[in-house]
Amino acid sequence: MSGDGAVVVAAVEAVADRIQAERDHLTDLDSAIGDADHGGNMARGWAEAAEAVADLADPDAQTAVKTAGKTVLSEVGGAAGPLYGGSLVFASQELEGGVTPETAVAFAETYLEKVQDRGDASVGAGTMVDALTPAVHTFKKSIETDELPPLEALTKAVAAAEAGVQFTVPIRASKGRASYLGWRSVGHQDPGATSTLYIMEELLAVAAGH
Amino acid sequence: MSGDGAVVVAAVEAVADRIQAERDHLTDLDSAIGDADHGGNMARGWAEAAEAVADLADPDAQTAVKTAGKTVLSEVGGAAGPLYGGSLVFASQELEGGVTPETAVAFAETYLEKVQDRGDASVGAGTMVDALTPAVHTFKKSIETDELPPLEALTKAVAAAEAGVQFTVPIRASKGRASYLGWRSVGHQDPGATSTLYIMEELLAVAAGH
Amino acid sequence: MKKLINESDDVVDEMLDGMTAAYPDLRRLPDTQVLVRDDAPVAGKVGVVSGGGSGHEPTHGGYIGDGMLDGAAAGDVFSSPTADEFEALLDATDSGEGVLAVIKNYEGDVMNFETAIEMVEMEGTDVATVVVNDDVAVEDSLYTSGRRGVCGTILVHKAAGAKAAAGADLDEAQRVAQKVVDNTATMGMALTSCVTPEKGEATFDLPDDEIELGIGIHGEPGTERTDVMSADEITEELTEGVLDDLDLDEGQEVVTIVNGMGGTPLMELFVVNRKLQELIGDHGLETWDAWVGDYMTSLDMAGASITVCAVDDELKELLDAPADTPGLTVQ
Amino acid sequence: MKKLINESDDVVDEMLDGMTAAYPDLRRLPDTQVLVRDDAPVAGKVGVVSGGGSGHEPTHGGYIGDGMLDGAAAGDVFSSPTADEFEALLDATDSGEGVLAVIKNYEGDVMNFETAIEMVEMEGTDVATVVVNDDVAVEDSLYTSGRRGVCGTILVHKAAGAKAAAGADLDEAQRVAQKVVDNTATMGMALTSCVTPEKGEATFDLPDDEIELGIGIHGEPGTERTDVMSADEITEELTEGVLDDLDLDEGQEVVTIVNGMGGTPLMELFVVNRKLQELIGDHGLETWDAWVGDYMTSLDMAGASITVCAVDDELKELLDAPADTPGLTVQ
Ligand SMILES: Nc1ncnc2c1ncn2[C@@H]1O[C@H](COP(=O)(O)OP(=O)(O)O)[C@@H](O)[C@H]1O
Ligand SMILES: Nc1ncnc2c1ncn2[C@@H]1O[C@H](COP(=O)(O)OP(=O)(O)O)[C@@H](O)[C@H]1O
Ligand SMILES: [Mg+2]
Ligand SMILES: [Mg+2]
Ligand SMILES: [Mg+2]
Ligand SMILES: [Mg+2]
Repeated sequence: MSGDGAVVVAAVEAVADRIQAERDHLTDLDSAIGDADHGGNMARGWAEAAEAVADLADPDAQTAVKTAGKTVLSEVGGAAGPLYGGSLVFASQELEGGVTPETAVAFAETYLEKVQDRGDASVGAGTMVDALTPAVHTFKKSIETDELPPLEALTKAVAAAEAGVQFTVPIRASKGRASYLGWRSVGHQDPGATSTLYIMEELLAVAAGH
Repeated sequence: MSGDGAVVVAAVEAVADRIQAERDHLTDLDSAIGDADHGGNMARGWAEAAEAVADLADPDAQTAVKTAGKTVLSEVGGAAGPLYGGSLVFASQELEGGVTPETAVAFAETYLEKVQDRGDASVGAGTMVDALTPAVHTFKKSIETDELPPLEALTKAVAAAEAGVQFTVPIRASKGRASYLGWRSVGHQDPGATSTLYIMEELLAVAAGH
Repeated sequence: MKKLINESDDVVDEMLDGMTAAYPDLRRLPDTQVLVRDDAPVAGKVGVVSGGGSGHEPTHGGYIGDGMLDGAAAGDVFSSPTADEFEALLDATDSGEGVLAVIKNYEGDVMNFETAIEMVEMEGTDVATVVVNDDVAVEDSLYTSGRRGVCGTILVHKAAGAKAAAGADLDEAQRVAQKVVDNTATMGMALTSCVTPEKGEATFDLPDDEIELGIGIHGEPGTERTDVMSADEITEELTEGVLDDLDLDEGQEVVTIVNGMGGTPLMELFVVNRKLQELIGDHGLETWDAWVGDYMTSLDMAGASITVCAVDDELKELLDAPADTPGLTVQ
Repeated sequence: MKKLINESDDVVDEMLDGMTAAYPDLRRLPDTQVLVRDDAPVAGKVGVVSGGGSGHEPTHGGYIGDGMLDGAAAGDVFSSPTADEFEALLDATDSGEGVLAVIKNYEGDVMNFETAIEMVEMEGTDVATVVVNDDVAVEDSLYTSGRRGVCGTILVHKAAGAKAAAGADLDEAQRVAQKVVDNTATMGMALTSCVTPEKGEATFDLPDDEIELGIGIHGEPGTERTDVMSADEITEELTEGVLDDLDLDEGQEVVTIVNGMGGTPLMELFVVNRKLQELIGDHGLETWDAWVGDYMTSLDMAGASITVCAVDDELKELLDAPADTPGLTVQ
């Protein structure tokens, strides 16, 4: 297995474990403002994705990411399936030449674009976009302008995502099921932003370990 | 108003009051083994019957009885409507010549026959027939064989009806809704037998007062 | 218990007005709780009528229309119509060819209908009756007033209605109605009690971990109370009870009904139907048609009943004939 | 809370098998939760399809048949089907004339359908979409992801299905579907919460003396919680909400729907219909057709929604055209 592919497989497994551990917490967040299935949706999707990538024989990074995405897409349904899974599939094309700081930035940007495109949500709508946008912006600036080492750039991106999660609390949601609550959505942390942060934390942990 | 007609009107009013007073008790009896509406059925039917006979201008006994029966028939529905109301209408023909000890016996016999006929129930089925049969038998024997005064005959008939009511407790019902309970109907007093007893008690009280 | 009602005393009256407001082909006879086809009596046709307590919607008024009923009398909730309501019904649906009265076997229904029939017969209306008693939960013995009439009644309406629509005389309509009765059995169960508008609370107590088998459609307690079972186990209990009673030959064609009691969603009825069809196959029977829906309900009771009717060519033709009613359409 | 189910994970799978066991004209695509007409794709005809979470029965699979849908994908309870299920649905119903996808406006449904459409379009299938958003309870503003699609969807299926059955091309089918959407509004209320098979208890708490107005069909809380009201008062709240939104001219003809949420008996829906028709008259509108029944449910939730659709000659012809499906028959 090539180095990059192995990192992706390990990352998907780490995400699956983390999400499983946070399953009830994510469901609780979703029951306050949505339909109480985000924990279950994510846990099922990522567990299957981990199995699927583990079954691949020596995959390159692109194949591993695409397989994980396809599995999430076809397991999850709801809003999360296309957003998490479909965007992974689409963004995986940026990894065709392998994982470099440049392709990682392109991947992150494409992923965010696809999420925004599919979900028609901009920053401040109280969704996962609020976690993703500052993270992707920070990562891109760290690599391209500040020329930081990738691990340091990723660490800063995770901190930015964390700020994004906190940002979802005080604003009124205008996308996702939480939007039906109107002003009652103010004061609630978005489940999708939260799980997005967990995914990034695991990616960082695996990248740091390799 | 002829004397007989007035007695009937007074009796129907007395029955209406008595049933109203016993309404909850009758409903309780029916909820244990039936559908918990006997109190309501009887109260509604007799209240309307009392109004209807009160509206009659100087009725003879036959007209008053027939009017009461028709009202019960068209107000009550269920098993009670045809049994109490329909049988009164039918038996009223026996009073064409006015109320005498002889026509009273004929009336009682015809009433019982019609109830048995319509309900297809014999003695021991755990219904109002169990109260009516001993009462009618006793009344007939008292008048025709023992030649007792009518009031005394009626007093004995009421006591017989009372025994009939008690008789419904230990037997298994085989007619009416209680029959669906199978053996679970054993130990329960039949609501229709009970209301039949009340009706006879009021008839006696009114007859004694006139 | 909350309900979409105004005063409980008005619920039947307002329901009937709501039905005629929805279905212009229905007409309410003035000052009664009787609904008839707007064009009743239909010239040259035998009338087919039914009736009984309310709370079983779409039964009975919902089956009025071409190919089924000419009219139906609605009693108060769970309470037979009075004799004079039945009388008005029979009067309004007799075109001179006579009327077939389909009666569910409850003493109130039977006695009020009979009283009404005596009255209209004196005026020259021919009436034939059929008494439906498909509920196998009630053992038919010396001790009972016979089995109850439940969901199988709908098949009687359908077959007799089709026969009458095809121009049959009163005897023929009665014969096919009786044929359905003779070949139909039903058994039901409840997950919860129903709640009548008047009482506003459960008619019988059923703890959260128990169910009641062999219930009727008026909140009468069932024949057996057991622990909660799976849908497959429940379906097996009901189906075996019904098939035991019918005792059919291998290869017999049947119509099956999974009937919801009012509070159970269609999703669950389909789960029951899946197992029912498996059991029908296991018994060597053949399903000619499978109905799934709320046909004979018990207010908001959660639960279901299973009906099986053995069909021959004549019944198949009648059940397949066109019908156009609010509660059942066949084309 | 008791239900007629086996394992909660199996409920959709077993329901679908129970549906095909009841309706031989339905076929389940292997290894999917997709139902299609047995004869799909219908040569020369534009396909009309829909889909969404389960728990709304007879929606969606119950509307498959002549004159309505060619197929429908069933997600898990209250959860959108996945993109590949929608893909299988579109593949199986395209005869070469293209497919109209009727989508209720929930992000899951929209996004998974869109993902699937991108995929099948690459293989040469033409897909047109219409997004139904009839729920006026959700204010359509900067702050929301648009109004939800609820019971009005059934009218879209009916009109578009009839148009396709009459030989229209994809654009024409899409045009009439959109016309229904543009002229339809719905508002719903709950007396009780629904109970999902998985959770087994109420999705939201609703005390015995309160009701929820403006609810969706997935146990989402409503827009307003109030004290219990009478059926007439509730009907007025819903009807006024709907008519305010539509803002129709006097004399306009409409189709009305009183839709039960699953746990409310038909009797109560007729009580609501009575008042609804009174209000329609008070507003100077004319009811051309009134539907009463369970069309778009929310599992076992007690409650109802009211839909009004303004119709012109074209829509009347389409809504009146024959349809033969498990959940709706017009002849
Ligand atoms: N339109 C959207 N754009 C971006 N993110 C969205 C959108 N809709 C929902 N989400 C995200 O998806 C999360 C909910 O996911 P999940 O509960 O699994 O799906 P569903 O809403 O279909 O039940 C939300 O917390 C939010 O972050
Ligand atoms: N077939 C029958 N023959 C005689 N009496 C009967 C019969 N069926 C019922 N009854 C009497 O009627 C009573 C019940 O009356 P009621 O509750 O008013 O009517 P329903 O049973 O229709 O609810 C029973 O207690 C019984 O005495
Ligand atoms: Mg969710
Ligand atoms: Mg009773
Ligand atoms: Mg009764
Ligand atoms: Mg969801």
